[in-house]
Amino acid sequence: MSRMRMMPAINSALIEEMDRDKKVILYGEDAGISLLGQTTGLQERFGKDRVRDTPICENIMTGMAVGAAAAGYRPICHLLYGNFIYTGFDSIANQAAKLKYMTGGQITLPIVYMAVIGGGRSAAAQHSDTPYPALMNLGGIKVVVPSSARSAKGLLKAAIRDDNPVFYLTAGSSGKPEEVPDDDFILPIGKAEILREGNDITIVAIGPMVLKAVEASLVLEKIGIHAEVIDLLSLLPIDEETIINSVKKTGRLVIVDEARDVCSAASHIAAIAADKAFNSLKSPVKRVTVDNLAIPYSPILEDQVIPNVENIVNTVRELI
Amino acid sequence: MSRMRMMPAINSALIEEMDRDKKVILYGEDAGISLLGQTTGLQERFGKDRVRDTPICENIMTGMAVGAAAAGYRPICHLLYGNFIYTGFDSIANQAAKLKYMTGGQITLPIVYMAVIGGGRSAAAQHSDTPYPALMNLGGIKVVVPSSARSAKGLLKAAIRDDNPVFYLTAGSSGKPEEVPDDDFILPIGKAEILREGNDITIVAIGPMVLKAVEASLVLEKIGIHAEVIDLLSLLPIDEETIINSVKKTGRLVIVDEARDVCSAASHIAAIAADKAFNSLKSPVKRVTVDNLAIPYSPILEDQVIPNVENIVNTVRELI
Amino acid sequence: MNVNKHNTLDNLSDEKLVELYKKMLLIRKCEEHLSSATKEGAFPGAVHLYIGQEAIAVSMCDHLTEDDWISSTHRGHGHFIAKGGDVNTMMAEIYGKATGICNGKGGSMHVADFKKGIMGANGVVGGGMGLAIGAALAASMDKKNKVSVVFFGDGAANQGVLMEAMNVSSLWKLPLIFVCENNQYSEFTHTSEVTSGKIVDRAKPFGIPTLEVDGNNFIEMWQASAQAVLRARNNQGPTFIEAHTYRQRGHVEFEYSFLSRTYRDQDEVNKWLANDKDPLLRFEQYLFDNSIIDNQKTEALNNEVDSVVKESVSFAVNSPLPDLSSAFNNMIA
Amino acid sequence: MNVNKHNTLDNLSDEKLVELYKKMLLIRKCEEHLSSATKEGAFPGAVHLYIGQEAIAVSMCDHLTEDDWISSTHRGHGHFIAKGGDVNTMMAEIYGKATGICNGKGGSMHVADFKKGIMGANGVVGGGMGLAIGAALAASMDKKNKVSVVFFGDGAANQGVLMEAMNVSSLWKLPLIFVCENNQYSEFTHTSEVTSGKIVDRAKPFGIPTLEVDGNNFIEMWQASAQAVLRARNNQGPTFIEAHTYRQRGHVEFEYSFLSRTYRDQDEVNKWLANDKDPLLRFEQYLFDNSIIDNQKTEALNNEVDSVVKESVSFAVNSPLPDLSSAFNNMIA
Ligand SMILES: Cc1ncc(C[n+]2csc(CCOP(=O)(O)OP(=O)(O)O)c2C)c(N)n1
Ligand SMILES: Cc1ncc(C[n+]2csc(CCOP(=O)(O)OP(=O)(O)O)c2C)c(N)n1
Ligand SMILES: [Mg+2]
Ligand SMILES: [Mg+2]
Repeated sequence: MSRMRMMPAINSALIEEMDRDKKVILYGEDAGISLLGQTTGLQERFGKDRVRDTPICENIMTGMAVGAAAAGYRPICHLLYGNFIYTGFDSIANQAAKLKYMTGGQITLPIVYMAVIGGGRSAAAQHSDTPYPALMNLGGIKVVVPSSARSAKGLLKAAIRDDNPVFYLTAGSSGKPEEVPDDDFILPIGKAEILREGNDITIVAIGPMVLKAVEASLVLEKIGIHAEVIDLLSLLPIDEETIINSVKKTGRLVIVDEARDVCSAASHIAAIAADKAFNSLKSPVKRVTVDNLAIPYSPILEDQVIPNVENIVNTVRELI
Repeated sequence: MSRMRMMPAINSALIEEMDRDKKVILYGEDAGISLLGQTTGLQERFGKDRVRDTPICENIMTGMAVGAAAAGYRPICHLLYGNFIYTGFDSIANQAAKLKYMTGGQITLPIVYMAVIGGGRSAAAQHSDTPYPALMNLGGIKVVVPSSARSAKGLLKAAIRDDNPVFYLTAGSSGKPEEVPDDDFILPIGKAEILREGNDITIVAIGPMVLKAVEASLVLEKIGIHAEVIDLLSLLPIDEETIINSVKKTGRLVIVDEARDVCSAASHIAAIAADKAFNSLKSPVKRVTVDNLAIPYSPILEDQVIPNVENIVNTVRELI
Repeated sequence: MNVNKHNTLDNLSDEKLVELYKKMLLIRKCEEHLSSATKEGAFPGAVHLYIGQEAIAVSMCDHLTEDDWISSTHRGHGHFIAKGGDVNTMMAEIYGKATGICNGKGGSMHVADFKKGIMGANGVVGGGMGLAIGAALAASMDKKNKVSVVFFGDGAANQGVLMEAMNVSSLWKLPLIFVCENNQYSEFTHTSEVTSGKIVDRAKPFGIPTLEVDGNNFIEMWQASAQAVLRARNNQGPTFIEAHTYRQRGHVEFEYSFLSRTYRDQDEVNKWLANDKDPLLRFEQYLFDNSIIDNQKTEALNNEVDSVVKESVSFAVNSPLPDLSSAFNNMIA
Repeated sequence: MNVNKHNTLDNLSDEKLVELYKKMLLIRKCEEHLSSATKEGAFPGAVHLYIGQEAIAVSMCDHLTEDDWISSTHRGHGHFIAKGGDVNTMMAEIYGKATGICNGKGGSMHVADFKKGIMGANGVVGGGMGLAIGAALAASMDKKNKVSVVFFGDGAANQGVLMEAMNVSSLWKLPLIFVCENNQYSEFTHTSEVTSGKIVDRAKPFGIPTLEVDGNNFIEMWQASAQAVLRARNNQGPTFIEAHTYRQRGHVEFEYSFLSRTYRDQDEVNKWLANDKDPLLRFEQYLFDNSIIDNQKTEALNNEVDSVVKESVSFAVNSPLPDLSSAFNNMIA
């Protein structure tokens, strides 16, 4: 165990995996110096051949990953911010998500695309999106969203070893230091974690929203409401079993998602519950999400539109 | 009234609106000759200035619409197939969807992006996607999906007159001839239509799935199940009221959507019901959608993965 | 860069030359079959035929082995065959059968055989660019002198991703060959109407050596390919070839079933069908002139190829449809 | 195309020259304020400063009116001010206030004023390209001799969308001016490390006339701008200007609070801060040499500009925060 924040945890996962497997390569804009800290020191350690600074050209970056993966490598394509996923979306949606299926399974595509997502940093509309809904709908892509330094490490190692294209999306800020296992620590993709047990209501939260959900559960506890908090971790495949079992126990569900509401992961989880846990539901399924807007710049406005602890608490109280 | 199929109906809407308003311009690859028939004859009628053949360059095409709209025009950007929306996704997601909001409402962006969607034509993975979920999540874009020649005309005219970016997505095949009003016929964006009334279950269907839902309702009628069939028409804004009122009446809901299931319009509608019509629901909310895959080529496989009448009937029968 | 113009192929044996001719003939005859079969509704999807461009794929691929990579376009049957793809499984794929190279999941626009270095036809114009760059990156890291070739159209040359690919490949000296097959049309628009300047010139500012060739002249195209492949194998970086050619058929076969008007003169088309323009007839003439084939040999070759095509069609026709459950194979796992 | 080098600006009145100098000074001083204010945490977001590039925006925008369009980059304050944007509302925007030009919704990376033809700073590298082409298309259809200018960086020149924009603008003879501000860096990477060849050359194959200028030389840049704008107004189509300059500050202000190491030598930076390199000092010297300003005048101008900046800051500081409900304005409707 070491105490570290999220970016160093990501960095350690990258180092361990690149040490382990020579076929893992990484590239991105300023990957060498590392704008956000995930890739710091990698170029010095693994050389400019395996860790490449690219020009600014997201279209070829995302497509190149597909070609390199088909030709035997395990590329990690670093896209900086979630919004630039849109810039390179063509090859993600039309090639990475489809090539295996449409060629009858001739290849596997062990690709990791990484980026940071979400607001809260006054980075405004074009640097604050939470774009996973678009990715989740593509059909041929896995999506993971770690919530902590520990899960960031465990899921990244799993993503790198996965034979499918995986989007690896984390919050832009590095969070608090916490204990992260040193050794070969893998969190399986597709498995959610129950962070707090409770019998009154299930709160499913994603990535940056997990901490807020936990905080909300502490507030709720004080007024006698025992919430079960699920850290979803993987958005696709989604751990339906953990969600459904929890809802069967609690009978109530609130989903907290920093994505815009329409066709969000929250919508999808609500749909799963309304289908597969229907008979256990005692009250409406609620979503705490972002409205049909872009993330504004001014902190006071950003705070208005991004779900906060109070929103979660109030939503739960509406139901109980 | 005239009898016409969908493509001619679209064509007539374009002619009427371009006649009416000189600021309406249209461009796309082969817009002059028209691959799919929507724009046939427009270049001859309105000239090469207002109806332009573009090079193949979806990135600039989608972005150019934003600039031209901000500068006072009402551009219609024809993107051929839904999959090429991904190719031009950057400006759609980062500019069209955000520019009004992030500049504090300085401008309106009266843009229509059009494309055909869906499978059923053995056009395979890269020409058969139903990409509206990604668009619906962008926050600053309207999405309409007509289901018939009549709604194709009425919604296109509304889309052209709308001051927001609107995605106008229709099936690739032109359907059967039907009666279409000749005069200035507008269908308001955001309004669903109840095609068949019924008390036992609500079936919400989108675009190419509407006809199948109607057919399914006829089959169900024979066994005494009276389904209410809703043609959603607009996906964003979504007509929550019509859906909720119907579910309040029937107590049951099935959504039929040709998009892949995860984060689909179907998921979102299920989520709305699980929230706002929860107390009326008598059974699980079911989705009839496409799995996590790309649309395959062979018709026999395509038929397996795209929802059909039998799937709808069986799903309804599971519930009643 | 200039093509080393010998105007002969005397470094190739007669057998080899005949084999290359046969490959062109095989592409031609496969496509001709598909043309007539599509009108009969013999298979489900649409086909974009390579007729008139055969010299390009065949001459380039003659310099490649199965370890090298190619990526192709929606007009991809010719590249598939030229790179050694199996005609039976290609035909079965187009017929949507279980025995198809993609098990009936891909169809005409996605015929691929990664084991043979064929990264596939591609339905997205410009979509092969990323695949080819990625394979070239892999090749350069493998250090085994493998090369990667991206075939793309004149229309595709207007996609920005080309510029990104040129910049990256030149920067990293990737063993990549750009082959722009300028067949003069982007769907139904003469490409000159949507293209500024000359395509081949676009590579120059990136420091990429360029070759502009008559793509219907097998010899010229073969020699240009030899040069480009040599550069790539010797780690000298990318080369850009613009091969002028002509799309003899419609953009998509049977297009007048839906187009409302014509878009080019039949005279223009006829000019390109003539002996002095058609790449197959021109290569045939060369072989005649050099006494490598004669009428008898040609007839024999035609018969041979006819039976290969016939066999592939009967393989396709007689193959079973895909198992229904296979629709749910090959998903992410 | 060559810049018509007169090495003088004698077609401009002294007052006009002083006004232009003042505009450069205003940009410089606004940015210097933002630099120190960001370290104090005076406003919420990050800022990318234009210091060292002022001559480019000011000289180009001198040829434009409010009817003309510009689109800009993440480094957009200079363009905003040069095109006539209001400093108070810009400052308030960066401070996240209700009185900001975007009501506090956009911040530094999105300062825009469409009424003045400022389509805004843009957080997506290459994102201004589409906006500018669209405005140029509108201008060309309006037939009122309006022009559109896209400012972009050397890093942005590697985005494929540039090629698409060059092709379309040349094809349609749009009144568009490409201004590539080559400040030598893309974030923390020297652009030469990620760029093949010379950027300006990329326009040539599209038949777009090019001008390569010392962007820190106000006169040269002003004359190049005059030529390009004239061409655009006369419906002669696009022009591509590469203006060589230097990013005196970090990519983003206060970057060593998070970067793990340096990426350029202080010597290099110092060289560009010197009298013979800095565009403001050079233009000042020119005005001195031509007796247009003297020490006294300079001091007065400095004081004047200082008070404009000061006023803008106090306007920003004293403005109210946005109304909470305004977060839900300006959505689609
Ligand atoms: C991204 C994208 N945009 C548009 C299309 C539609 N389309 C298919 S082929 C084609 C023309 C391609 O022309 P060219 O590259 O010259 O290839 P050719 O057909 O001549 O072989 C177009 C526009 C597409 N498939 N993909
Ligand atoms: C599409 C996209 N990719 C990456 C980034 C991150 N980014 C912001 S500025 C920048 C460098 C831009 O360099 P240049 O165009 O030269 O402009 P300069 O900063 O030098 O003014 C990068 C990579 C971005 N904002 N948008
Ligand atoms: Mg072509
Ligand atoms: Mg720069």
